[in-house]
Amino acid sequence: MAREKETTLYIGPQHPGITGNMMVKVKVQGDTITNASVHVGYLHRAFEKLIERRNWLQSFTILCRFCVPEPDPMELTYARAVEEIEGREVPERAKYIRTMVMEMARLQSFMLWYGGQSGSSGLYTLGQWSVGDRNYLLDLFEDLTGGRIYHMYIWPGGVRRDLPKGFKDKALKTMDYIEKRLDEYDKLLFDNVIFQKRAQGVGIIPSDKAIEWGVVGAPLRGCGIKADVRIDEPYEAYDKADFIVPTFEGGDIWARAQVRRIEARQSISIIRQMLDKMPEGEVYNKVPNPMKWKIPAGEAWAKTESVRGEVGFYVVSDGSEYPRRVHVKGAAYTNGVTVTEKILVGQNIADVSFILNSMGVCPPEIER
Amino acid sequence: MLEKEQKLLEILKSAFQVEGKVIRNRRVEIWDHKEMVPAILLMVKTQLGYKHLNHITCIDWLEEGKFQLVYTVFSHTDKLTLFVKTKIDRDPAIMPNIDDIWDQANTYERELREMYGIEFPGLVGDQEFILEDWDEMPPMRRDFKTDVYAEKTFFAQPGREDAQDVRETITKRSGEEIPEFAKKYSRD
Amino acid sequence: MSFFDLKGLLQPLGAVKQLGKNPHTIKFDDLNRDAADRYRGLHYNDLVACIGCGNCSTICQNAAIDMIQLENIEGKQGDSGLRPRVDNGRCCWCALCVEVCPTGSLSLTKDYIFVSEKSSDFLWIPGIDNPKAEENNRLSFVSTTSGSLSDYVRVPMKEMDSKERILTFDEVVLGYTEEEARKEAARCISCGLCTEVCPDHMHIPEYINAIAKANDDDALKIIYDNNPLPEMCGKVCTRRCEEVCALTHRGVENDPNDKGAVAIRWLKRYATETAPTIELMKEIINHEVAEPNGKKISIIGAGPSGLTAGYYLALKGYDVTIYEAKAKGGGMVMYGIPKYRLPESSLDKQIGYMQAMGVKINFNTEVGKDIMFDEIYDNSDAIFVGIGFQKAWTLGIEGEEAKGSIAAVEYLDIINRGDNYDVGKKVAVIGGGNVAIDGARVSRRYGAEVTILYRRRVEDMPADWEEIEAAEHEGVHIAIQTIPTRVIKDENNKVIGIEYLKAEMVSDADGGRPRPVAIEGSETILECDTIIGAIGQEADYSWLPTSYQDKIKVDRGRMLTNKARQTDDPKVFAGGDAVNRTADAISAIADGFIAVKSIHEFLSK
Amino acid sequence: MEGIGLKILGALLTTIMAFAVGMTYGGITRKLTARVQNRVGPTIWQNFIDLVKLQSKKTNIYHGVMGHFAPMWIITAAMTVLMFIPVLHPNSTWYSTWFPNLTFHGDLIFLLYMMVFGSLGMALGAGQTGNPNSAIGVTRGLSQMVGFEIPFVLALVALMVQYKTTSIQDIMAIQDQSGVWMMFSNPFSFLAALFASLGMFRYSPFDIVGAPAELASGPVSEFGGKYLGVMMTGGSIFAFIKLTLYVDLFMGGAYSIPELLIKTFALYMVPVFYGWVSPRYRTEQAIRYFWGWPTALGILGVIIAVW
Amino acid sequence: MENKRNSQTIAEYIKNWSRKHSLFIMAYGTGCGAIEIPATLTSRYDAERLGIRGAATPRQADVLLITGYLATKTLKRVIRVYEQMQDPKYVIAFGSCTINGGMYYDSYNTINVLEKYIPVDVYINGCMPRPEAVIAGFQQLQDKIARGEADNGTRYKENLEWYRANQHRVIKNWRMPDYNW
Repeated sequence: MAREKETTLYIGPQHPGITGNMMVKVKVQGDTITNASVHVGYLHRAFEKLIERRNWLQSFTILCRFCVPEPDPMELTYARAVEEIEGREVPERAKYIRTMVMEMARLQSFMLWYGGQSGSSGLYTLGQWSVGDRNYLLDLFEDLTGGRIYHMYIWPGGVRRDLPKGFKDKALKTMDYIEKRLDEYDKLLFDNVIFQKRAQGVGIIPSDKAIEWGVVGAPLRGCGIKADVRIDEPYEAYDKADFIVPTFEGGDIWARAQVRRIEARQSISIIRQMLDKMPEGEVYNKVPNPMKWKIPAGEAWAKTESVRGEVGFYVVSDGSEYPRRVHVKGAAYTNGVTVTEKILVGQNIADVSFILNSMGVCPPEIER
Repeated sequence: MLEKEQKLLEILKSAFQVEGKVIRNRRVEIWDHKEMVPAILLMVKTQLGYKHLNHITCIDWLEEGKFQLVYTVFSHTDKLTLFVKTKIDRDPAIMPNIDDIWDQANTYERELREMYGIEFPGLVGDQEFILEDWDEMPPMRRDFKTDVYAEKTFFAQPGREDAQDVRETITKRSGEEIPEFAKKYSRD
Repeated sequence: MSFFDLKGLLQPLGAVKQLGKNPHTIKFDDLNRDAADRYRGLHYNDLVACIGCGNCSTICQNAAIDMIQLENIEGKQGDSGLRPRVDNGRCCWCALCVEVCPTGSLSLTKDYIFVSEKSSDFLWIPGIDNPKAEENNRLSFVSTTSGSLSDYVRVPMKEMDSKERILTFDEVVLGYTEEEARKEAARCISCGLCTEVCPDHMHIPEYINAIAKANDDDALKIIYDNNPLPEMCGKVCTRRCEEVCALTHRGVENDPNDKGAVAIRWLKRYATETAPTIELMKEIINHEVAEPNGKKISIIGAGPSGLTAGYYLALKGYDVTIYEAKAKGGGMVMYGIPKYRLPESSLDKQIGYMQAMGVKINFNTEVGKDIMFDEIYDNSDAIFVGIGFQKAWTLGIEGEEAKGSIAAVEYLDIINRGDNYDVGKKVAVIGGGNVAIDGARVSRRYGAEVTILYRRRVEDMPADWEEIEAAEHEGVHIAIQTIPTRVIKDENNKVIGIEYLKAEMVSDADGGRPRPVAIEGSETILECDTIIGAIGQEADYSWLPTSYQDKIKVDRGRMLTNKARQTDDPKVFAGGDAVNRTADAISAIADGFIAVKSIHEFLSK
Repeated sequence: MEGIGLKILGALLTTIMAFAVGMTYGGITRKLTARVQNRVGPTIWQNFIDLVKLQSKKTNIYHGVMGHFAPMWIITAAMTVLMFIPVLHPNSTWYSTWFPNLTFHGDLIFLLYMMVFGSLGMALGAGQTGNPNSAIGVTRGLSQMVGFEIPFVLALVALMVQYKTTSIQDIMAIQDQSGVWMMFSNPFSFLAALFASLGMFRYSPFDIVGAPAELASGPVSEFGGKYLGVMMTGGSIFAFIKLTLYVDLFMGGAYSIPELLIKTFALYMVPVFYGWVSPRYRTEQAIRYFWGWPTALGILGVIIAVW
Repeated sequence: MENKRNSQTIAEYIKNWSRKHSLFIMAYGTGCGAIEIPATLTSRYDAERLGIRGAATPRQADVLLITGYLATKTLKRVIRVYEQMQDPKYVIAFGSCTINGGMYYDSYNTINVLEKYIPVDVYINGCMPRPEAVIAGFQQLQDKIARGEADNGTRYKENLEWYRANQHRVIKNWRMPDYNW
């Protein structure tokens, strides 16, 4: 009826379907999107500016706030960049703990993703389950780090505290429970014919363009390209872990969801391996008095695989107590802005939120 | 050891007469003039397989009056990261536009334009990317003082005026007089 | 896409079986369950253990912690009297404040629910607002010594090997290298608690920070702001500052002596060593000398206090003349401290620098003998007396006048003049102060076997623990809890031994430190050739004509002054050992510095 | 038939009951949903509390005349339709005393139109607010209606053909006489209608009208406070109407209120069950769904009925 | 409970009771604290027991959650959302950032003291507040509503000029409609 008329729709910033505080402005003809532009900046806190006023250690507390659903990769990437410039060694045990924390962070983020992906399609039951079960993982984090969401646990030189007593048992028990639950999630989501219909063939990233567009993480693996920082440039104890990096063809939401489904199980497996193989020893190579801790001049680029893709930190030191520049390239930056803008064109408006969730858009990471 | 890295450096050196070095395994950096950067990037993208543009970073060397730009590109085949670095004048800051090579460079450059005031001739897109109605100097420039601005613009919760400085309390008690030139070494 | 997928329709219905399961929800009553054992909740502060160093306030990147004055908490030495208050409207619960707390008084608790309708409620004084947190076992994220970010272990000072050093009078301590100094300086948390204890109130955090920032010139400049003999202090200062250092509160593992204070003395020494020549010193310190103002000031004694007064007065444009009885300046520092601790060249350099800056020193001019006090008094606008203690106390035991029994001051004086003194094979040193240790270590360098007799325990010895340790390394034997009773001499009136009683420590009823009480019948005889008594010194006032004595009063060996170091005669100022009770070089320097101010004030009127 | 007073009282009672049952079913659904989602959930009276709250809100938005009018329209439509529905079986004593209302005057075709009436009011009101989400929501609602009306109408056609009447009373009476409920005599039509009911109740996967993640809350985006309260009331009554209609048409009606409650609740649980485990369809998928199996079943039902 | 009732009329008491037990929260995650909202609303903590549920649009919402810092760009939207909400409306402020700026006190793009821009009913401290604390905050709000003291919407209208002046200090370009509530 109104095929010719183009309406402009603002999805967000106040909208139940948006992932975080951002806005997608879409032009719609009928139900089909003809143009999409992602507007960010609603969460801009100027981290990179604030770090100019915070010294090397103080920065680590603020950096984890870059991405709320998954703060740990930020801590680790920063720590690794600083360690690279300074040449600081990290104790072996700390590496294992870091790897474990990283996978725990990924796992809890996957649980959140389950909630987001199903919730944006109207399947609220799964969201209630997975976000509720995620609390058991957060309890583990709480035992280990003392914080539920912002752990501030991994810092340059190692980790803050060793594992608490009884952690291993509790962690293994939680892993068993979550593994069991993941099967139930799969029955509800992946076996669901409606979900399959919604997800297949929607939000396609062409696999020949994916790299050029700057796609990273699960969306890239959903295009059949095997790229994962954990195997490309193994860091911490990943080279000692046995895991697979799944790839799926298709580049649609379904492929991305499948990638995540398998990766969530891989995370559990890596956590178990790390708990099993963890050597004894120190966990922290002490830094000097933080107020007078200087890093020799230099530049380093460190990257880490988060759930949303690779997180990179470009850290520059001018030899003083304060970082000269900490530039963060979050995974969501390209995934969530240019790539999303491109793949939204031609889609149904009903799928906007669905696609955003499958791309793992995390606005605080984009605008910092 | 470092063969791939050396080889890449050789190719680039012979093609563009750039300075550069292998930082460590999987990391190579080269330096060149700003005019050459698009050509280098185009060449590494089309001929060497460096198809993934990670990001563009700007570092403000206020003391030198220069901006340092770092283009980080990654090859999924070699698993190698190449940094193309250049220094440009701070004022006026103009840098060739590369969003015809990579589309996503458009957002990176828009951010740099907004945050550092670097102009990219031919760059399309909204002037505003992250900020809204910003009328001060580009905020990421080092001479912009965020704390001063925040104090000026936002309010602070009252009730904290009775805070005292430890060093001051002690000097008051002991009668010590810290000379002016030494105060910059006092704890802030 | 199959048109009819039965499995896809039915499989999800399995979710309905959750209806029969118990909800996962936490009951309302359990919502206030305990957080994890290391949860980072609200702050708690042990107000007694806290020293108000403010390190928490400094590390806080959110400027959340204020240091405030609380009722009932008074500042004292080593405690600023301030306590932290957390603005929960800023705090991010990173617990960095806990990690850097040097005393470990600050911790985070398991309590985290803090809800209010008023935004002004969120100022939180840890320890006042939750006084029972520790009793109720609510502490969760606590600071540990090993995990703390404060660095409790000092950079060890390199010394000459103990076997080598007893063969020579070369300096034992080798000094920090640049790297070591930077590292050690970085440990300082810049609280400044030390400055209050320092008699001279040197700007310790500032110069240490300057060293940490690799700005040695500024460090030297800051040091010279109120101490003209820093090189001497850097080598031999009694460094009370290090006793109150914020980092001493937790000690160092496996070392009862080393409390882990920042090596303030060694850092000062490092800073002064960066200017090895007088020219360089002049260039770096760059003190301006004011135009001569024509006023004349005389100073009696070129000891630390006299030199300090002389230097700063000269800078202010006064015509300063120092009268020194001996051939070299430095006083007790020159003649009472062995050269392996303070090389002569070092003192020469410092005094040479002062002379170069316009201080006139008349050596070998003893007041009362070579020049009369009257003359000085009449020719000067102001006089500063810094005569120090030269006369040693006697031991007060039978037979001490025997040959071979000598006071330590006298003994060191002989040695430092460059003369020799035959100590024989075995030496007994009586006393536990630095002078006693000096006497013992010097005797070791003459090849003697040395025993120190001290009344109390080793930990009670007033000497520096580093000195005691060094002496032990050099093979000095310390006989503790011994009370000498009698010198045993042979027919030639020559010492052959000393008799002492063993003592036991009796705790003091009034709560003071334990007293040694002799055990009856425990007489022991120690064979020795020389007895060196080092139990204290006093001043000699024979130079002071009686006509001045009603104005320049002396009470129990000390000159009486007001706070401005002014005697009852407004023209006469005094300082150093002869005035203050602490009897160390830094107090003397402080006296000199105070006198400068009061003389300047007095003469500017 | 003892005077107008009793009639009015009866009408009022019907309305109150419809409202109370609709609301309580909503509350029970919330509770059960919570249990499926592994949680405790609110009390079953939560919807009533919400309603009182909504009525206690100050509401002074002005979105034009239709903005004010729409909720009233909806509730009017709801009450009107209710009057034409035989709540209980005409043969039951309760019915003749309290619930005859206007049922003798309504037939199926009339009802079919009247039921759309409410949605129309909503559409007009939502259109007036100027909120694009509302507009899209209305479009979707109409599209979906086009979808589920086809199997529904087919089922009704089968019904009418089978019983050769358009009067609800007659249909109920015939079922009663034959002793076989429509749902057994023509299961295909019943299934078609049941599938259509999934769309009517707008639980997942057919909650595309107010899909929160897509359209905020769709047509009601701009309605808050009292308006929302009134709409909620209207919605509850409509739910009751649909359920009762289904019971009347396919399950032979109810002789007593407990029977009515059991039957309606059983029917109500079908979309709820399906909603727990289903993501949402896209609009065109939903229409395709309704035009697929349900329509085929409906046609089959008609064929059987004709045959 | 009785005391609270005595000062109110029965009608007021019933109104407040229903308001207290039915809180529709505005689904607007303005800052990082939003990450704990799903946790609070889902199975483990289940805030729906308290009558709390999400509302998709401001017209239907009672409670606006300011979950942490507000960037100036967001503040503009928040003010708009707040003004669209119907009385009585409540604001719960999460985390340190809303009280005195929190971590971002020196950032050029985040406001420091929320109550200068919109009135706040309850503050929940924490960075970020745990679900337990969030529920405690809601209980405090319920308490306040039951007392009949939660009437900040009116206060906002009465002091609109003061709030506007503060808002204009931050929002340089005011391109918003004025509401007639």
